[in-house]
Amino acid sequence: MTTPALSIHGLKKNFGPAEIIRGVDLDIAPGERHAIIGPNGAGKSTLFNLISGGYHPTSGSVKLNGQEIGGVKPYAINRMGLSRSFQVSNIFSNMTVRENVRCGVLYSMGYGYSFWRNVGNLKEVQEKTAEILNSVGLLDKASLPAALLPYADQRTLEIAITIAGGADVILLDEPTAGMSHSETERAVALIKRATEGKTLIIVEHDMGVVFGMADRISVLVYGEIIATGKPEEIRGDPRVREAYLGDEADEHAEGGAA
Amino acid sequence: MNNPIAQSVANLAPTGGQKFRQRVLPLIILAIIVVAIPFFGPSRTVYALLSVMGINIVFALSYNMLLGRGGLLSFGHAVYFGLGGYAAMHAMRAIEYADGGFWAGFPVFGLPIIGFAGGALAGAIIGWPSCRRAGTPFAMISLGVAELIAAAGFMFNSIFGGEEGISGDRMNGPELFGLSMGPVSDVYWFIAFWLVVGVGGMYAFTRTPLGKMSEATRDNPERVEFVGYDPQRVRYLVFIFAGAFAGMAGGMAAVYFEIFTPEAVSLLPSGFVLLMAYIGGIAYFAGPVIGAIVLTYMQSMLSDFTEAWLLYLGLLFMLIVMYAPRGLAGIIFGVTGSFSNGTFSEMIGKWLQQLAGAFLAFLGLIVLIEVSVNWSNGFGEVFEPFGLHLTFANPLTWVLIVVPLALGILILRRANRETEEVLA
Amino acid sequence: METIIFSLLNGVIYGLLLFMLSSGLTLIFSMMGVLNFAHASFYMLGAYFAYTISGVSSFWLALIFAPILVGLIGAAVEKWGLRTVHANGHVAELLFTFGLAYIIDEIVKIVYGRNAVDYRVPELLDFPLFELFGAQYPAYRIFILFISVGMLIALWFILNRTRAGLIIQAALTHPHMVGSLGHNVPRIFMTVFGAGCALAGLAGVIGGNYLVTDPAMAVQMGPIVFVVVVVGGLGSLAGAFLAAMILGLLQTFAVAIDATFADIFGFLGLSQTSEVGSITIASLAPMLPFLMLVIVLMIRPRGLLGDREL
Amino acid sequence: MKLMKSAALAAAFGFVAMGASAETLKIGFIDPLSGPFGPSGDAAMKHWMYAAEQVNKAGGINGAEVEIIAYDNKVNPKESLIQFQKAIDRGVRIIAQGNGSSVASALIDAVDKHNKRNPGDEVIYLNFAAVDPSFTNDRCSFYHFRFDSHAEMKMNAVTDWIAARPEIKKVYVIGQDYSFGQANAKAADAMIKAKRPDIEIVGNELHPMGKVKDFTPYIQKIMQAEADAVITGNWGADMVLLIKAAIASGHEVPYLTFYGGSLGAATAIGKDGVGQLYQISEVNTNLETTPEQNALIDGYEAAYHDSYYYHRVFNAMTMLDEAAEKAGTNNVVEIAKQLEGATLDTGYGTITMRAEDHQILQPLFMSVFSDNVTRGVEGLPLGWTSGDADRIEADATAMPTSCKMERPE
Repeated sequence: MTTPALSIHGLKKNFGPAEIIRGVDLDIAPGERHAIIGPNGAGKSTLFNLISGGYHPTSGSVKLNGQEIGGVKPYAINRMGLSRSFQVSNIFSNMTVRENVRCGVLYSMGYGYSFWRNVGNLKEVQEKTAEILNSVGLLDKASLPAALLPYADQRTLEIAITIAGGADVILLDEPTAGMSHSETERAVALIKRATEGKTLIIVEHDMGVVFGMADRISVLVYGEIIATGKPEEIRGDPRVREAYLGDEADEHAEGGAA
Repeated sequence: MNNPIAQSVANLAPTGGQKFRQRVLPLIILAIIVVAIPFFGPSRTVYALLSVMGINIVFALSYNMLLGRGGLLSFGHAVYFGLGGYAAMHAMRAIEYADGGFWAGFPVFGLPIIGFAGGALAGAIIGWPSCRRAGTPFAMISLGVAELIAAAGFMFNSIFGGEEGISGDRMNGPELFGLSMGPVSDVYWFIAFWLVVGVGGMYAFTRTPLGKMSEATRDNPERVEFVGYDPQRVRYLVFIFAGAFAGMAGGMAAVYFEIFTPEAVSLLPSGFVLLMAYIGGIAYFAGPVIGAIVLTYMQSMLSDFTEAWLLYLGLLFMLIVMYAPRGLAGIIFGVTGSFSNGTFSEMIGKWLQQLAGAFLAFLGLIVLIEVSVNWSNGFGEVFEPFGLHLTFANPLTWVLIVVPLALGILILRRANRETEEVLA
Repeated sequence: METIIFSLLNGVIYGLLLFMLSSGLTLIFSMMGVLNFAHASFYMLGAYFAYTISGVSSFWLALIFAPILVGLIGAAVEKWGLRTVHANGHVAELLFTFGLAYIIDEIVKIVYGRNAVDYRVPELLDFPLFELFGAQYPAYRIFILFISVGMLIALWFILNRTRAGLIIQAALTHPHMVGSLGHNVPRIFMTVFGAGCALAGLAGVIGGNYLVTDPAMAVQMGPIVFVVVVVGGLGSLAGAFLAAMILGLLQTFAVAIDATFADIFGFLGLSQTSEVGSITIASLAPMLPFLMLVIVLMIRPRGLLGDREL
Repeated sequence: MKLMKSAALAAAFGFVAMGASAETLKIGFIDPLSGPFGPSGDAAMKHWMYAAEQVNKAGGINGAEVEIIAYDNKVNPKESLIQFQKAIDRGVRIIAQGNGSSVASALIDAVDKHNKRNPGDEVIYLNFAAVDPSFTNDRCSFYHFRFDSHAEMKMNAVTDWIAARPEIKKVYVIGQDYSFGQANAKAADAMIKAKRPDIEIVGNELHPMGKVKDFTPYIQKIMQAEADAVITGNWGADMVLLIKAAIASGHEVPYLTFYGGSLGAATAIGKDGVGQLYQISEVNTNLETTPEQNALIDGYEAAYHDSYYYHRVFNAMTMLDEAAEKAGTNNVVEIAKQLEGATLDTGYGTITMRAEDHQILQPLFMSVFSDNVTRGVEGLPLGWTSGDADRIEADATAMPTSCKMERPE
């Protein structure tokens, strides 16, 4: 078997006395599209933060292409080829769309912290930026300030920044949250196209999206993965149904506070 | 560019003409103004003011690399101005007493380079612990460091020269461009040269990958981490550059004043550079330039008219913070912007109202402040504009205070209410 | 021995004065996130108002009314000034108070003149209370001690035993929660800001005659107050108390040490006559707070007892 | 103020250089008029203006009316240099400055450089309060005249006073930790050892300037050292707080200060300082003197509602007047030549502008703060007084100088 793109073993995370991630094991093969689902408060975002460097694991290991990344700084993980998006749009709102994507491109093109070059004259950066803008369909809005974009376009821009650095492992955190049905369809098509040949890990609430896109699905409940498998296996798993439906009922009662 | 997509995005970017108008033209205009001034035969006062403005423009712009572009509020930026200036000052003395060797061949004209290096070094050392955090912790560390350096300024006489500082003579070493550096007009050319270099350099910096990422870090440090950048490293590098350009301004000041005293590293100039940048407008590159010009004039000339100039300065600052957070540049660009997008005719009525209101309110305030100041001094003098004899006992005084003030505020409120109605 | 006892007494009193001055800022800062640069200016106002009031009536009335007056001014500043800039973020608020400090200073100079005013200790307390190792100990210092401890108890009572206090405590630790509890947030902010300023005013009333009442007093006290608040930690009055005490004691004790750098680092070959070697610990005493500020922010950004980072 | 404003208006709007006119002799007063040191500069300015009024009443200097043009330098050396350029533009060729040795140092340098670079258009500098000894020693200049006794001379007078009092056995020296305080500390130590080897210097302390809020710990140290007298060069809040802390701790020994009489100090310290606070100065208003001098003091205090403090300003103005009349011209180089070695009989004795270093030699008085005075200060029933034994003659204040004066042809 080839080295998994991402390999998680015995991962735990405590916040004080509260155990949020209680031992996660997961291997994701290169090129796989993997979805993580689970009720609110299951620890999905925490898991993402542990993988991408936002949090330090309490114990356990996270390996990216065989290299340990648990506790490594986010920018270092990013440079190793892992990139993520955020649940709430996390873009550079004072910049134009083009500049936003360019921020995502710069480091990977080797321009890091350079202060002797004019960004306007970096031809390959311009080309790469244009290519990405084109691929996500934001080319005609490139000169708009990002803050003025409609919501769905901001979500698209979020994805564009995420893939801009050319990372081969992509983590998307609820990319279609808050989108209308038609917007969601377009977003799914975009994600499929943009992550062609890459490893994709996605957290999503919209089951249509999950089952339509994922090669495999993991179900995270109370900080543990209770099931991993192909979509049809998960659909039929009674434990999943129980955990999921039971919790969804609670969620309605609580009023859906995130 | 053989890639059609790249071609189309290139079209979206500003055209060559736009780039020229927005980026290169202002610099050329600046250079022309700077070159043209001496032909009007300015007096010593004008030369002095212009030179100090030049120094302060570079200083304020370097500050804005932190505050405006990097989102880092510093209360100790004068430390780098001062240390750079001291480095240049020591170098000037080395040139004066040089006996062959490196310094004998170093022109005084080039001292801002030494200042630049000194400021960068200081920034690199002090920035290392300071830049780990942004926001309030950064501001507080800068305050603490500034206090410590200011105290050290009075302790280490070999570096800072004690209370009287160290002085030198700029008329030494090899001459450059045929400038003896003696007369103020020679020094003017020196300041002008480095002003253009400094402004150009700092503008160019905003266009570099690091400059862009500094803005990105200001807006969203979290996201920056996830596109491969270490925000601490970005801040640290920007901090070094800000220190370096402040040091360059210090080097210019060393040559102009030929003296540096520990007061230069104290909290006062650090506060003053903050005022310059903020009043000018930190959101615009030109903002600190405007702020430096206005405040330098206020500092050196307004004190001739009124000893309450600090109060006026404070009031101006408060008004900007409360009602025009984009600063003087924001107001100016608001007006010029309305020409280009055709809203000028709609807005002009409101602006005139606001202007009239502000003018009246200001008039009342001036009478109040001036009469108060004269009353406070209490040595027989009263405020006597236009032959009026105003004291607190004179009812006319109160009329002149209350009527314009009330009228002005009323007009201002009306103007603002109208805009709100229009918006609603 | 004498040195230790004296330093202890003086350190505690200085620390209490510092705490009185900074407790208000801790409240304001923790809840509103506003690092009020003008806080020491309110301290100065307290002293000047007390001077005026005790001039026309008595010190005892000033003790009550001067802080109230300062508190009202503080509340007004919050309502008509700070609230306007609140939308522009914390930096704008910080700058607002920065400008406010400028203006209060200038107005005080116009109204009260630019020299010190003759605000002195009331006759009733102007006597040596006891003699310690040949030096007299003024009664007024012990009075400061009592007032500070009294304030400490009152503050503790209000925060722990009243409804308003409990809301404030909740807001201290969870500033974002207060709105969702259904309380009128602007009013709470105004009250806290006013109360914080009143505490600074009280410090001014009892500190102004103990030290000097002049227009420079705000500038002199300003940065120290920040040190107390930051070192103490966000949201922690106990932390502020601890920090004020440490600073008070540290400064008084350092003064009593005659050693120079050369004495301490002599083994490194530092000579007594060199510039660094001849610096004494005593002469560094007033710099210690800022050293502490920088070090705490670098290695422990949440302060001594703070519950969250700045 | 009025003079200053109208002139300033002209300068600001005209923006052109104006030559010196024959009818007026302009003195550029460059001192702080705003900010924390505003009061000191303001008081000095009033003295200069009153002195000018007196000279003008008597027909001016060589027929020219004296005009004081005030420039606010915010005690900032750099700002002072800008104001200096403004003053030159306005036709000022005589500048007066006092507050802050850092400013004085910058101005001496600037005046020298200006005179070197603009021959024929010289400027002279009347220093009335900056007391760094170096200004009339190794840094002396032909264009600089000091009308105040410098720090070492004052320390010399203080130590003379101590030496004459056998009851003083232990002395404590405390000062601000910067060049002035450090120089004082050294001078006090050397002078006392030379004059009274039996006196023990029980402490020589430097504290950071303007940072100490509570001096009680220092006072405790002084008390434990059992000092019989304390010498301090402290000024401003550092002086006031030190004395207040001493009073509060009941430390009743003489505190010999340089600046105990500075503006606002009497108010801040109050009646508790009586008999304990001393200052060394060229005057106190309760000294026995001529009716003319008394009339001058009364006239000044009535006109400006302010205490008479800068006696040396009147000395400077009178000596300037006499030197100019003697030279027969208002050309400042000629005036400077006449000022060298000039003497003046004042209400308190004869003073001399020593030719070799341009340092004034004047009698000094050790005055004590008292509640039994005819003339109070700052509107209080408190003031300064001294006896016959407290007078240090002008000759006795003289110190050797290392000055090597370079004179113009």
